[in-house]
Amino acid sequence: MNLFSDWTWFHRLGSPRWFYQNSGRWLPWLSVVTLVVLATGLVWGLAFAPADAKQGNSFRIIYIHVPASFLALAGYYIMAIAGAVGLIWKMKLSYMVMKSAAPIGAVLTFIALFTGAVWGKPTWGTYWVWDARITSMLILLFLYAGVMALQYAYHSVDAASKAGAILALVGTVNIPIIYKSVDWWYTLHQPATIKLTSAPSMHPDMFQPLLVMIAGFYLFYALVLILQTRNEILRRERNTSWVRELAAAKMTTNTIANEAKSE
Amino acid sequence: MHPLRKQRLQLVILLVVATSLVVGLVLYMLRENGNFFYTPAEIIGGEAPRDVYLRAGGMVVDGSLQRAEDSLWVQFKVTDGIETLTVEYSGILPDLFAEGEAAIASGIVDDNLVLQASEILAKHDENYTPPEVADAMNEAYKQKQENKEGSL
Amino acid sequence: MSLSSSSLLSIENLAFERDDSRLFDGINLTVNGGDILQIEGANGSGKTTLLRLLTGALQPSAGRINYQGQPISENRYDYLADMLYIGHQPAVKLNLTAEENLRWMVASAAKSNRVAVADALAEVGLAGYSDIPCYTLSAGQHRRVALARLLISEARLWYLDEPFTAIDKQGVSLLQSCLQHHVAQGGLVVLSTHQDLALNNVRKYNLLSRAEYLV
Amino acid sequence: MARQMDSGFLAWLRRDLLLAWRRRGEVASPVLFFIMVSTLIPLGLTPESTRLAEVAAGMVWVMALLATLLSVDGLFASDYQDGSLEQMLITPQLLPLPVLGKITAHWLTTGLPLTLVSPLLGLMLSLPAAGFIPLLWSLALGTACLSLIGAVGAALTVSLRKGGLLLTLLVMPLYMPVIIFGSASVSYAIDGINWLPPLAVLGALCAAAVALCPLAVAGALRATASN
Repeated sequence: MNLFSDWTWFHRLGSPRWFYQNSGRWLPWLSVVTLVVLATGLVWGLAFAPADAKQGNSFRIIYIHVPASFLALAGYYIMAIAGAVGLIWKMKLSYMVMKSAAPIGAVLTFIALFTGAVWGKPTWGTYWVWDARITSMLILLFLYAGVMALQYAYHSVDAASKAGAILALVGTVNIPIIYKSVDWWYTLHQPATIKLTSAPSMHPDMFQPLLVMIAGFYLFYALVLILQTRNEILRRERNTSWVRELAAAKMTTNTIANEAKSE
Repeated sequence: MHPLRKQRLQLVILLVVATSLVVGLVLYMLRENGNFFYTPAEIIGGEAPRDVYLRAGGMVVDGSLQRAEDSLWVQFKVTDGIETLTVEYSGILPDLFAEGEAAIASGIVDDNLVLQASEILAKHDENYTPPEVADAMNEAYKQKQENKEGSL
Repeated sequence: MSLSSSSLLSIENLAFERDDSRLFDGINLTVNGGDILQIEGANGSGKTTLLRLLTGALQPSAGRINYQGQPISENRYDYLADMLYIGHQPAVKLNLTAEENLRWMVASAAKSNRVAVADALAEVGLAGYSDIPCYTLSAGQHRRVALARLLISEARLWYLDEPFTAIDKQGVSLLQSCLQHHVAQGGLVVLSTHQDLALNNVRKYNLLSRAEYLV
Repeated sequence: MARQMDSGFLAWLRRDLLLAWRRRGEVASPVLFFIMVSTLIPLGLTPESTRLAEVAAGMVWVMALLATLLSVDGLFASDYQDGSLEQMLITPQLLPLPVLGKITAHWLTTGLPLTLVSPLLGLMLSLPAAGFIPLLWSLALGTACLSLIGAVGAALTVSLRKGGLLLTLLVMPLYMPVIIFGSASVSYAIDGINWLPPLAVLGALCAAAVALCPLAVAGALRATASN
């Protein structure tokens, strides 16, 4: 009779309320793990990993640059997938995830570009090169900006979500094309041989902390995404009874605490 | 035919034609897209076109680097193990540029078979050699060995 | 179910919400050939939204709309081909003449008669205007161009959003006789208007009280 | 008297062409913009023909892009305001086909004229003779891509009051490959390299855009214009 009985978990997952309550339970654990991993990676990478033979200590910026670049790109696909899920299954939570992912991704892209420029100066002698990877990162930043701008331009949340999702999907088609086109364009006018050190050729002593940092950034990304999504849930569901009850409960505990203090 | 089915058919035909066009054109591009990277041997041997923007690379010959005193003009030689190519460049060399290391110069080969570079790039990691340089040098080395064997 | 399956248009438990605020819900209506249904309700009660849900331009949050007993999402093509909708904006292009506009509207509709364009324009009182670009015409005349579609259309389902705005008395009586003729031939009309119609067999549906009554 | 109807492609194409013909002064403005700005380049950059020749290909391409961007904003705007778009969304036809008809009309009224006047600009900017044929071909294919991609942006912003600037932000990053391969095919020809590969890529981009953009536009219109 019930065709969708096997899909209940999926629909429960799509319920903002369910997500809010369950993510609340996991959050403290996630934040502790993230903090530990990031701290380990940073101390290891910055203090204990050996300095590079050629670049000296300036190479250490990869411990920020590489994970940020990873997550900037992965974040775009996460955003686009969230948008696609929203479009296909009309899942509200998914749109909220999409909206929350955009600014995080944009900040990470900016960090990747900025650290890249700082690193580029001592390494290549210039802050900026129109290299395939760098150019597509810049375009990625613009694409994030577009999705964010669309979210703010619409008064209607539904329209903003759908429009953002469509734009994000069009962008996913374009990122590889842009990368390829700039790369190919360079084979004539500028060499594509400027590439980040390919990871496996790194010394294990340098590579291991990098792996830890990448893991740390993934955790950090998940943490911030969940926090942002929770905010978005509260903002969009502020008129529902469960959010009202939540706010009322919070208010009473606060007043009790305040009264206790004043006494 | 039901008009809706007719329209669906039109849309599907459009998609199929477009997809095959994309595939066909990309395949053509991949086949036709020449390599703009030349080895010093190819340039000296006259295989590379003149007055065309191209890239050449190899090992910077020890002791070949000359700098002008009053300007940023530099001259150096790169080799692939067979021939040496003179490169002239005006500008700041990258920090990792060094004699005995690989470098890539982009520019135009003039009538004296000197590469007038508008850009110089140095490899920046000791574990990393631009693959095309490495390939070209291996190829050249093999040929040299074969030639030697042949002459013996 | 058996009752609704025989009817031309039936609405089951229809609800619409936008940005999580509910505009209306629980609308149940059955409209048959020969019926004129007048949607009433204060401004902002969702008359236009209901009509646009009927056209399929908006998706309901819950419930469904059936055409000849089948959900409209399942026989979209036949449903839309049998439907004519005139919204707030008359969809008249100012740079085209009345005749070009009408020809264009007719060409984009599935069921309509091509030859009658000139006759239709004459009938809505635009006989001498067929060669003049529409930007020289008044708002009422623009509506008349749009309403001329009714004279040509062979669609059975007519959805009209405030069709009497900006039309003079003569136009109103013309439109009313046009509606009368349509339902007499077995067509169906759903319209929103605040005007009382001088027609028999008009059913009214009030969106706010969700009550239906016969005039 | 019910008759079989066409897919909507030709009907919308014909209507938009007729409309463009009725306001030909307005339609000519991107072309005028294209010509006017290119007179500024020698004044702003250098009147020296050798240096102009170096940048000519890129400049013509950048201006073609801007000129298309100027006009693509209005692709759905007037239809949205007068209710025609609403009618388009409820026709029984599959929406991508009428959409493609409108985009084709846009290309015929902006991209094609830009392509046809481009040799004049080439002359003004002392483009080397070898570059003219590739310029024509690349602009013809490239402006079609610009119209198609621009239509996605126009559809996403049609219901916004100040959509123009936002449209630029949305569409510019997507225009990147078009301008790269467009100007590359011209500069390859000038440098004496085989210029067909970049043109082939442009053709591939164009074919992909023809297949995908109408679908995206249809989705965007349904998502935004009905709200």
